Amino acid sequence: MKTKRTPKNIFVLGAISPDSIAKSIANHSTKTDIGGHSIFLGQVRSDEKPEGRVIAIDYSAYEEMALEKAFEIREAVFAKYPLSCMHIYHSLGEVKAGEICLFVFTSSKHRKAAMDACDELVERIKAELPVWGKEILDSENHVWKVNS
Amino acid sequence: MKTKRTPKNIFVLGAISPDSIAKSIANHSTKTDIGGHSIFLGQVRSDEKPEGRVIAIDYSAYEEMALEKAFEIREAVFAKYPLSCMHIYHSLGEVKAGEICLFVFTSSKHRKAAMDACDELVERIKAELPVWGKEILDSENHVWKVNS
Amino acid sequence: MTKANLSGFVKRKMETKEQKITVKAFGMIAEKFGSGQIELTGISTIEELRKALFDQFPELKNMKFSIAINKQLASGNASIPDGSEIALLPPFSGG
Amino acid sequence: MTKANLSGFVKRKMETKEQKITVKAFGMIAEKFGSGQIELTGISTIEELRKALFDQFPELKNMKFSIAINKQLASGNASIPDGSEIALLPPFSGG
Repeated sequence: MKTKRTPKNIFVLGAISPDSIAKSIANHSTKTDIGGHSIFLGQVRSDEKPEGRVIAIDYSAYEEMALEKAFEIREAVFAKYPLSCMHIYHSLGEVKAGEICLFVFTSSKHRKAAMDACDELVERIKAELPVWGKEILDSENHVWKVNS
Repeated sequence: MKTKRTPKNIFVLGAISPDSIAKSIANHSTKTDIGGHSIFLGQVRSDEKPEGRVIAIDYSAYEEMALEKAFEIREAVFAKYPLSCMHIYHSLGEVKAGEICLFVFTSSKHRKAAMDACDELVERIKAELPVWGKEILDSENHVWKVNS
Repeated sequence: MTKANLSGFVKRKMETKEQKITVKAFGMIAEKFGSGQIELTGISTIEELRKALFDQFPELKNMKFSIAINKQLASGNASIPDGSEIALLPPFSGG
Repeated sequence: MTKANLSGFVKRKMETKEQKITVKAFGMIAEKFGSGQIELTGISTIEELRKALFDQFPELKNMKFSIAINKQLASGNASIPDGSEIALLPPFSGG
């Protein structure tokens, strides 16, 4: 039985806390058809740039487009893999070095689908969501993040 | 600078709690060269078998051999991928349906290494660690788990 | 009046009306040109939009960006419907 | 006495001494045959071990299992050093 899914908010203000990740995991304990969860967490790195050391990233987004795109990606990945659940959270605003800025969470009966879906989601999120990271430096300059 | 690693215990008694996963994630916030974490969680499924419905799995292991093997796998995966951290936890004893029995956690500067290493660890853990799951059924029978 | 004539008439009428679009900027483009939005009239294709933008903001010529029309990435010389929301999108760097 | 003679003498002495090994069972094998450990003497290869086990526990013939010698999976007809810890390992099903 398929339920109609509608776009939902993926953005959270500031860093994603380990506690909220734990809550999200715990919420799945009633879904006893799940055999494997795959999680990806993006963490802000304190890279050394010629202009200074990164101490935080300030994220901004074209929110309406990002939510539409995220929904499109969700639907495509749900159609491709036999998943029980899928959750995507991305930070907006300032996230300090060492804090979590991206949380992608897939669950499936068997591990392979969860893992492959999670990998694909992360790649698509980085490539296709209109989100920008401004790297705040300890020199009080900033540089715009470039995804590899 | 490489530090000599020695075998460490991977076994925990009973289920792995979401809170302990959150603590493990939070412990990495001081490692600001990490850009991505990949996590796999195995969760006990409540499968329907001809003999009854699975309500828990009782895990046992040839512990000494499993720890040696886990160490061998760790070293091989550390040698293959540029990882910052790697953690493996597996339950022993009874884990109820819906609870977490396996927690594999890899961290790296860039996401790809963390993801690939995590996938490889999970496959190797399932195939190579001398661990056995006895599926406890609601009929008070049990069957021995078979990995696919 | 035949049906063909009527639709011809309507088409001519629309062409004479100046269409209005909204342009938003993001990321490093917003930083350079302000994060508010501007309104442009008389622009109905991506080519016309680029020309108008480069006239007004010459620095844009040296910046890499995609253009979205109503939240969909536009390719080539797509036409821009009246009332569209246009977005100037530097390379994404989320995650 | 030459060196060669000495080592030949030692070898003969060791062959006459009956070697002792410990056998542990796990998983469904432990369930069937007990999870304690048994000691076997006079066994120095995997083939000899299998024969001894099948004589004592005929049901084992119908079970799939690997054998570890001192925590290393043994293949083919490996020899078993004196004092070895042998483990009977049904297919792994961790995770």
